[in-house]
Parts: sequence; C-alpha cells; structure tokens
Amino acid sequence: MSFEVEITVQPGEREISGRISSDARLTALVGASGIGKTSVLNAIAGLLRPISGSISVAGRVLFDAERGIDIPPEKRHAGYAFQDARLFPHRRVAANLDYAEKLAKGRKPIIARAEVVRLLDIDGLLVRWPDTLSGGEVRRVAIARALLSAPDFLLLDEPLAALDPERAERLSTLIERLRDRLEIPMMLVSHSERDVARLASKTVRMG
Amino acid sequence: MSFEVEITVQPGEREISGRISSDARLTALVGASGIGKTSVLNAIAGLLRPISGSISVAGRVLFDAERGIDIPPEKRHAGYAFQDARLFPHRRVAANLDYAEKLAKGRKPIIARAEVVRLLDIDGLLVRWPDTLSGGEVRRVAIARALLSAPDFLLLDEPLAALDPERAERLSTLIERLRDRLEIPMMLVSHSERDVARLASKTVRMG
Amino acid sequence: TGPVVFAPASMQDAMTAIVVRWEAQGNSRPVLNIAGTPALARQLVEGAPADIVITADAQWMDWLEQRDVLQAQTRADLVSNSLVLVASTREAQQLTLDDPDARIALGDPESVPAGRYARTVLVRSGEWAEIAPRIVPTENVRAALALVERGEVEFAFVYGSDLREGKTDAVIISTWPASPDLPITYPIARTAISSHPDAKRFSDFLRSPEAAAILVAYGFSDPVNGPSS
Amino acid sequence: MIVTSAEWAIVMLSLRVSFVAVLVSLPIAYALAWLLARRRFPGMIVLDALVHLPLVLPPVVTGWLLLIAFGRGGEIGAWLYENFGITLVFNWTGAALAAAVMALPLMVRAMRLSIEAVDRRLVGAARTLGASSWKAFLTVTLPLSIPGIAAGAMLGFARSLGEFGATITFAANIAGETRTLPLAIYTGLQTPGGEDAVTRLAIISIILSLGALVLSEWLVRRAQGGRAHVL
Amino acid sequence: MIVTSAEWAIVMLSLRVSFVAVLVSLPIAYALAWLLARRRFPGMIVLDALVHLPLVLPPVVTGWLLLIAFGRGGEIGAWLYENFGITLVFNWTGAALAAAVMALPLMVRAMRLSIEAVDRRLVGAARTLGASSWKAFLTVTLPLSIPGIAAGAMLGFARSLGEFGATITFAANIAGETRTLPLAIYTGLQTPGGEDAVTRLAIISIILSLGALVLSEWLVRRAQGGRAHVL
Ligand SMILES: Nc1ncnc2c1ncn2[C@@H]1O[C@H](COP(=O)(O)OP(=O)(O)OP(=O)(O)O)[C@@H](O)[C@H]1O
Ligand SMILES: Nc1ncnc2c1ncn2[C@@H]1O[C@H](COP(=O)(O)OP(=O)(O)OP(=O)(O)O)[C@@H](O)[C@H]1O
Ligand code: MOO
Ligand SMILES: [Mg+2]
Ligand SMILES: [Mg+2]
Repeated sequence: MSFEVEITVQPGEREISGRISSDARLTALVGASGIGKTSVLNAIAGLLRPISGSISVAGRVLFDAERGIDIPPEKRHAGYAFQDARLFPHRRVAANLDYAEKLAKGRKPIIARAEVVRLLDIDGLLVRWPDTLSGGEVRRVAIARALLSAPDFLLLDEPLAALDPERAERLSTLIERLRDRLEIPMMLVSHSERDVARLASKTVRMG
Repeated sequence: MSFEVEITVQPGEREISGRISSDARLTALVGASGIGKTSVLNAIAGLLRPISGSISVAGRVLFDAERGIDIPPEKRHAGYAFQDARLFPHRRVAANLDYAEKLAKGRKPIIARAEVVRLLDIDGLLVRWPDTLSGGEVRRVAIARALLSAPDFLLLDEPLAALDPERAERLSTLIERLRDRLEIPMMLVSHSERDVARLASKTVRMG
Repeated sequence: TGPVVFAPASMQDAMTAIVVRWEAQGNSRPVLNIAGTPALARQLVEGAPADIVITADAQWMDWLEQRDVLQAQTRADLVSNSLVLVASTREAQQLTLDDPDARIALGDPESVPAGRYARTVLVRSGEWAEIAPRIVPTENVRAALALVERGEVEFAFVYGSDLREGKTDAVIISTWPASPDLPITYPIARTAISSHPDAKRFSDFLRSPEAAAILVAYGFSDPVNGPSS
Repeated sequence: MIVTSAEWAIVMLSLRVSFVAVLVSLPIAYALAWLLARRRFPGMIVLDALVHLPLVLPPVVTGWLLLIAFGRGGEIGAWLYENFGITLVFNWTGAALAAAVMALPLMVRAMRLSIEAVDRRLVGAARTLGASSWKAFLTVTLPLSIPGIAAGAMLGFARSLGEFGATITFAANIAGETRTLPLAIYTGLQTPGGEDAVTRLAIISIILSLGALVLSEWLVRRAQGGRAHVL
Repeated sequence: MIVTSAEWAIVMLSLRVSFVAVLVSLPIAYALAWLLARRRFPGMIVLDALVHLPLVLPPVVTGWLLLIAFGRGGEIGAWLYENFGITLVFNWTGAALAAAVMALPLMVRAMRLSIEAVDRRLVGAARTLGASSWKAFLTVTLPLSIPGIAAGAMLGFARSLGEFGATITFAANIAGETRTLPLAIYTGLQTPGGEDAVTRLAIISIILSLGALVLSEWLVRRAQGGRAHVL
C-alpha cells in the first residue's frame, strides 16, 4: 500500500477525519477549500499530531496512536512542497536547495539538482533572496527543494496552482516521469480536475 | 479608456516594461511566471514607483513621471486582491473586512458586505484569526476585503488560483456580474486560459 | 606587589602620593582599593584579602572591630579633617543659613559621615530643626560641593580636604576643626588575615612624619589636633 | 512581612516616579525607535549613539550632565524656571526625569526590534485600502509592534525602579521627595547595622518587579488575543 | 585629544572586562531567552523575574549579593577557591562577572523578542527536510534571531562598559585590575580638581560606545546580507 491513512486531526476547533487507502503510485486528494487537505498532509509529514488513528506510507508505520508510534518529522523522509512555500528567508535560493541536499546526504536522490533546476527553470533565481521572488517563482523553488530532499514519498500541495501554462505543463511532465520511473508514493492536492485526471491513478475526495 | 499604462518598473535589478491600453471592462494580464504582472499591478496601485512612464485608469491620471504626478496609494482607490493576500494578522477576519469598509465610508460601495460574505462563503471564518485559515480561505478573505473597499477599479492577482472548482465557479460568476453591472475597470491576472477566455474582453500578454 | 590597602575615596589623591613616595624608597608598590567606606567595610567582612584598612569615620571601624576582622592593638587614628561651610559665589554672601530660600547641600546625614558631623554642628547651634526641610542630602561630600559650585544650592557642608586646591568657586563661610565632640577622624588598622610581610612597615610609614607631611599637604590635619585615641 | 508606613511611602514614591518616567518617555522612545528602524537619514548613527549614551556612561555622570542641563544654572533648567516656574532638581519630577533618561535606550532598542519585524507589505496593503501613511502606521505598524512596546515598557519600568546613580546625583536623596527604593536601600547599606532595612526593602523591590513582570506578560497576551501559533 | 598611557590602560581593561562579560553571558542569555520564548513550564515567571532582578535592584545591592555568594566567605566563592583556586573578588574576572550579571536582563529581553518573531512554520519545514529539532534550531531559529542577538550583545556591551555600582562593590576599585572607565570616572569625581580627568574619560566612553554601536550595526547588516525589504 502506498498510503494507508485513517486519522482524526484537529487543527483548530473542528475535528477533521480523513481516510485514505491507496496503492496507486500517485494519489490525488481533492475537496473544497478548508475541508482539511493540507491538515492531512501535515499529519502525514509529522507536523500535526492526529488526535487518533494511524498513518503508514509504503508499508512503514509513521504514526499509530494506539501503539504509541510517532516517528518525528525528520525521520519520515517526506518530500513536502508546502502550499505556503516556507522558503527560508535568510538563505538565498541556492542555499535553500543546499539545505535539502545536505540533510539528504547518504540517502538515494530521486532527481539530480541540475535537472530540477532546468525543468523548474530556476537557474536565474539561484542567487536571489526568497523575498524578492514572484508568486510563481516561490512555488517553483519550494517544489525543487522538496524534490532534492531525497524523499521516500512526496506530498505536493497544489504544486501547479501559481504556474503559467507552459511551466505547469513542464512540471506535470516531470511529475509523470517521477511517477512512472520511481517507486515512491506521491500525494497530490489539486483543485484542477484536469490535472488530477491526467496525473492520478486514484482520487480521494474529502468532505 | 479603462487602463492606459505605459511604464518601466524595476522591482529588482531587471527593468520591466509594460504597456497596456485597454477600454475593456475587464482586462486580463497574462504571461509567464516572473515576467512582471504583479509588478505592474503594484505600480497601478501605487506601491511600486515606476522609473518612467504614466498610468491612468478610467481617465484619471494616477502617475506621470514627466508631469511629476504621483497620486499616493490611498487616493487611488484601487481594490487590490493581492497574490500574497496580506491579511492583517492582528485583526480577525471580520475586522479585516471592517478595516476596508471603514476607510471606504462616504464612498459608493460596489457590493454589500452580506453579499460578499455569502458568495465567498466566509461566514464561518469571520471570528477567526488569519493565521488559522487554510490557503483557499485566506485568498477568499483577501478578495472580500478588496471588494469592500468601495474601489474605483479592481486589481485581481490570480483570484481563482487556490479555489476549489465550486467556489471558483461562484467567484467567476460574481466577477462577471460586477463586470456587467458596474462601470469600474477591472484587471485580472490569471494563468488559466479558460478563465481568461470566459471573463476578459481584452487580453494583454506580457513578455 | 606590596600590601593591599583599603582607603576611603576622599583620601584617593593623598594615598596615591604616599604610595609613590614609598615605592621610590625601594619598596614594592602597595595595591590601593579606593571606594566609599561602607563598601570597603562590607568587602572586608566578606573576606576581601586586605592588609590595611582606613575608614573615613570611627563608626565603621567600630563595626569592623565588632566583627573580628581587625588585628588587635593595631587601630590608631591616622588623620583628622575639618568641616567647612561654603557658599556659592553668586548670591549667597548676602544670604544666611536661616534664610527661607537658602538650600543647604550636605552628605546624607544618615549615611555619610560628613553629613552626620554637619548635623551635629547645626543641632548644637540650635538651627537644625529650622534648616532640616531645606537640606539637600547627597551621596557624598563631593556631590555637595559640586552643587554649591554650580549654584544649584546656596550652601554646602564639605571637608577641608575637599577645598585644598583653593580653585573652587565656593566661598568659605566658617570652619570647624576636629575636636573631641566633633571627631572627624580617619582610623587605620591592620586586618586579621593580613599576611603580607610589608604590612606593618607600610602602616608605620603611613603614620610617620614623612607621610603626615603629605597628608597635610592634601588638606588633612594631624590627628594630634583631633581627639587622641 | 508587614510593611511599615515609611516603607509604604517609599514604595508609592518609587511607583509614581517609575510610572511617570515610563509614561513620558514611551512616546519619545517609540518615535525614536521608528525613526531608527524605518528611515535612513544623515546623522542617524549620531542619534543612535546619543540614545545609547545613558547606558554606557556611569549613571553618576549622566546625573551630572542632567544637572548641568536641567539645573537652575543650566540652559534648559533656567529657561523652564523663568518661563514656567518649573524646577526639576531636588524633587520627584527630577527623579522621574533621571529615570526616564536612563530607561530610554532600553525602550528604544526593544521597540526598534519589533518595528523592524513588521512586514512592510502589510503597510502597503493598508495604503491601497485607503489609509494615509499616518493611518497605516497607527493601524498596522503600531499594533504589530506591541510586543516590543510591552517589552520596552517593562524594561524601562524595571530600570526606573532600580535607577540609582543618576537620581541621587541629579535629584539628591530627599526623603519623601526623591528617596526612591534604591536610594533607601543604598542609605541602609551605607549605615552600619542597616542590613535589616536593606533586606526588607530589597524584598519589596523584588516583589514589585515580579508584579510588573506578571502584569506586562498578561497585557501582551491579552493584546495578542487568541492568535494561535502554528508549526 | 591625546590619550595618556594610563587612560589607555583603563580603556583596554574596560574593553576586556566588557568583552568577556558579553562573551560569557551571551550563550546563557540566549538559552534563557529561548526557554522563555518557546517553552511553557512551571516556575517560568519566577525565572523571568530572577533574570530581571539585576535591573530592578540598585546595582550596589546586586554587587553586595554577588559578594555574599562569590566572596571567599560565600558558598560559591569558597567552593571555587577550594577546588580550583579561583578568586573572583578583587580581580578583573570579578568585574566581568558583575558586568555580565547586570547585562543579562537586557540581553535576554532583546533576544527573546527576536526568537518570538521567528515564524514557527519554517521550523516545521526544516524538520520535514530532515533536520532534527536541534538542527532546525541551529539552522533556522538561531540565524533568524540574529537581529535580537546583535541588539542584545550591543545592549549588554554598552551596559557592561557603563557598569559601576555592582563592580565597585563586588570587585573593588583597584587600578589596573578592576578600575574600569566608570570607576576611574568616579575616582576622578571624588578628587578635588579631578574634573578634567572626568571629562576626558567621559569623552573616551562616548567614543567607545559609538564605536561599538557602529560595529554592531555593520555586523547585523552584513549578516542579513542584501536581503531586500519590499513594500
Ligand atoms: N490553527 C488553526 N486554528 C483553527 N483552525 C484551523 C487552524 N489551522 C487550520 N484550521 C482550519 O482547519 C480546516 C482545514 O484546513 P486545511 O488547511 O487543512 O484546509 P485545506 O483543505 O488545505 O484548504 P485549502 O484548499 O483552502 O488549502 C480549515 O477550516 C481551517 O480554517
Ligand atoms: N524586491 C525584488 N528584488 C529583486 N527582484 C524582484 C523583486 N521583486 C520582484 N522581483 C523580480 O521581478 C520579476 C517580476 O516579478 P512579478 O512579481 O511582477 O512577477 P509575476 O509576473 O507576478 O510572476 P508570478 O506569475 O510568478 O507571480 C520577477 O523576476 C521577480 O523575481
Ligand atoms: O571618604 Mo568617604 O567614605 O567617600 O566619606
Ligand atoms: Mg490547503
Ligand atoms: Mg505575481
């Protein structure tokens, strides 16, 4: 199984329950804004502790409330492209990528740095500070950083949302290639039915 | 003329020139990520001073380098829905909306608060603090705030990007209605060809 | 280095001159610790490694004696000082102490010896009750002098040794030399923990005529003029 | 511990002095902090150094400089006296002035740090919504720098409560007028056998500072409301 | 102005004392700031109050308390002496200790403010990238709180340079050993005709503080590199 998730999370006052059982290589998570998609990704990445339930990815148990298992985020090896990017403001773009690469040292990379830089077209941005980037540039760098962390699985929160059609197409192709070439489970949050239809072999609808 | 813009801006090291001449009610601004769309909106709103050129909207000169005209942002009466939302973190959602309404007092509103709240479906969010909102929720509140500022013109930077199809549809309908009912010029940045085709009567391509 | 000597701030210059003379005679230079007497006394009680201590009044030396930090039979009066009433040059010569507008600066009578002596003098002359509300108590004598020099107050009580250079702007109104009922003395003693071989020799030197001459030059008077101990 | 009425009077005086000192210097400190955080102007570094001066000089010297400026013989002091009949030396307003001057650098630094942390894009957003730059300052920069204002006020208040050297030099040690807690404690330390009084007054100081601390933490938390922090 | 060699020695001593004081207290202050900013634990408010204590007590009292604790007759002092032969009173390390204690509250406050301003979501991002919580602290929280560290170090250094009351009480006033600038100024003030020396030393103090200020501003700007601020 790629993703085996059955959790209740409570990011605010409201409890949100999510159930995902998928052995697709790429699972799409869809649902209305505010329904809890990002919260589920946060729980899988280990940033939000569910109040109950269990999470396993690619057969590895990451969280189990009953058995008292809660792998810390840094040991989960998620490649998480955040909806809100979360670039490190005190590091230039290149250093943001270095950060992921250095911590991934000794683990198997899923893609070469040169290739990420070329496909996401961020070559010209490497010397820049994050707070000088445009909306779409920020997202592309965030995705690059996630891909360079040698992840065991990928969590992509609306990766295509801020991109122009040409770049979105390129990223879609890249995602397809990763999906077909690698054995790592991927979860994609998207509002675009077209993208979901193209990329995902299984769709989970929340709410 | 709705928008009569011919400027050179320099947000960073690179100079960016933009030329928009449109008397459409809704003008779409499209172009690759990082090409300068947000910079142009910032210049029109008065947040980024062009190094040369002139800007007029609905016949009113907002900026003219040669004639030394530079209307301050608060006198331009733009309704600007930022790409990065920019909600006030120290005010609850309702207070963010109040902020716009209070400063707009005495000016002609383009839409009633109740209607905005209903159409953008943010009723349940009014008591919340901005940093507890989901990605799409933040965007919806930012759009609501812009609409409630009784603007003379609207600048919408990718308003539909983070929304689920149902909400995106509702917002598109609202934009159409405003476009057809009101005399205020609107400029829309979007990467979605479908949205542009549906909403804009004129498309300006940058780059 | 030589013995460690704790000396009150008002003796700073005189002590430095004596130390220089002593060193010139082929001795190693004593270490001076200069502060207000209360700070010196409290440091000593907390185990400060001093050999010789001089205080600006007898009370603090009594206090030290009670705490057994002094070597028996080593206490003596080193010098005495005089109390001086000065006036600011500007207006004050027409004023008198009992003028309702006159302000009088003096070291805080509760904590500064000079202030206590001034109070003694004023109580004796029967003026204290009337003057008390117009008193400006300062942290030390020098501050009182500074106030009168700047004309912030009309009068101040200071030590004779504070005026020795004569280049002050203040005008001397009257002087009270040390006397049995005005014991403005600076006692000296060796400490119980003193182990420096030069400690006794240096404290003897401090009480020699040679050192006395220096002390007089800095405005102090010979203790024989004051109360004998 | 029973507080005697004399001690109580000292406490009230200290509180009044510190309170007035903070109240008066707060807006000045904030204005300076804002200037230093948001503007680039010639002489900026000089202003910055001037603000820090009371921190780096021994307090006694600061008191002495205050005396030269605000004493009856000083420029400002003489002017104040002639035009308004105000005298600052030797009364509690002088003690408050000394405390305010000593507290100023601490307040400015804390506030400046907070102002610099305010996202300027929010100011831009306020402007497009119709706020003048002054109004945007009042509704965005000011409330978002509340943590710095609170920290600055707290530091300033604590520093004022503890101010000794400048006060005794500039305002003297007059019971009931300028003898604040530190001066009373000092008086005790200077007196043989004054240790008991010192201990009592020191305990009162500690309790007061603890109270001020709890109060300021509570105020900040209230001002920030339920705003959550998310990981 | 020509600085005499005696004055020069005083300056060097002051710089050494202040430098060591800041260097030693910086990590302690930062750890305290982090605890107070990021953790909620019982006794937190007590710790907070304790840290602020040197600010609110008259410096002389702080010096006295140090003397009681670190003097040879004091618990810690006796222990240090017996086991390591270390004496803190009456030498420059004691002056540094006094300065460090007095500077601590200022450093903690400034750093705490900066730590609280660090966006915790960035810590979360570092964690998913493989950073342990310690590593995330080192690579995210620590560098992003540099403005507070710099402000704290600057405040602490300035405060150390100006420290008088605690130093003269705890470390005494011994030329060449503990007579820092403020103590030398005090000694000058106590001496008839010492005003010239006081003025010279005060000017030196001012120049030093200005230097420290310029240096710290420059360091911060360098650490933040060319990071732009956008409206
Ligand atoms: N810290 C918080 N406090 C209160 N409510 C929160 C908090 N964080 C998230 N929520 C709420 O939890 C719900 C789920 O949020 P989440 O971010 O998971 O939504 P989402 O499905 O990703 O939405 P979107 O498509 O808009 O990004 C939302 O209603 C959100 O407002
Ligand atoms: N402060 C800055 N310093 C340097 N470069 C900047 C700065 N702000 C913007 N830029 C650059 O200016 C260019 C235009 O940015 P802008 O935000 O206008 O792009 P955009 O067309 O809106 O892109 P997107 O679709 O990704 O939002 C980008 O290359 C961006 O990196
Ligand atoms: O010499 Mo003293 O102890 O400052 O009065
Ligand atoms: Mg989301
Ligand atoms: Mg943009």
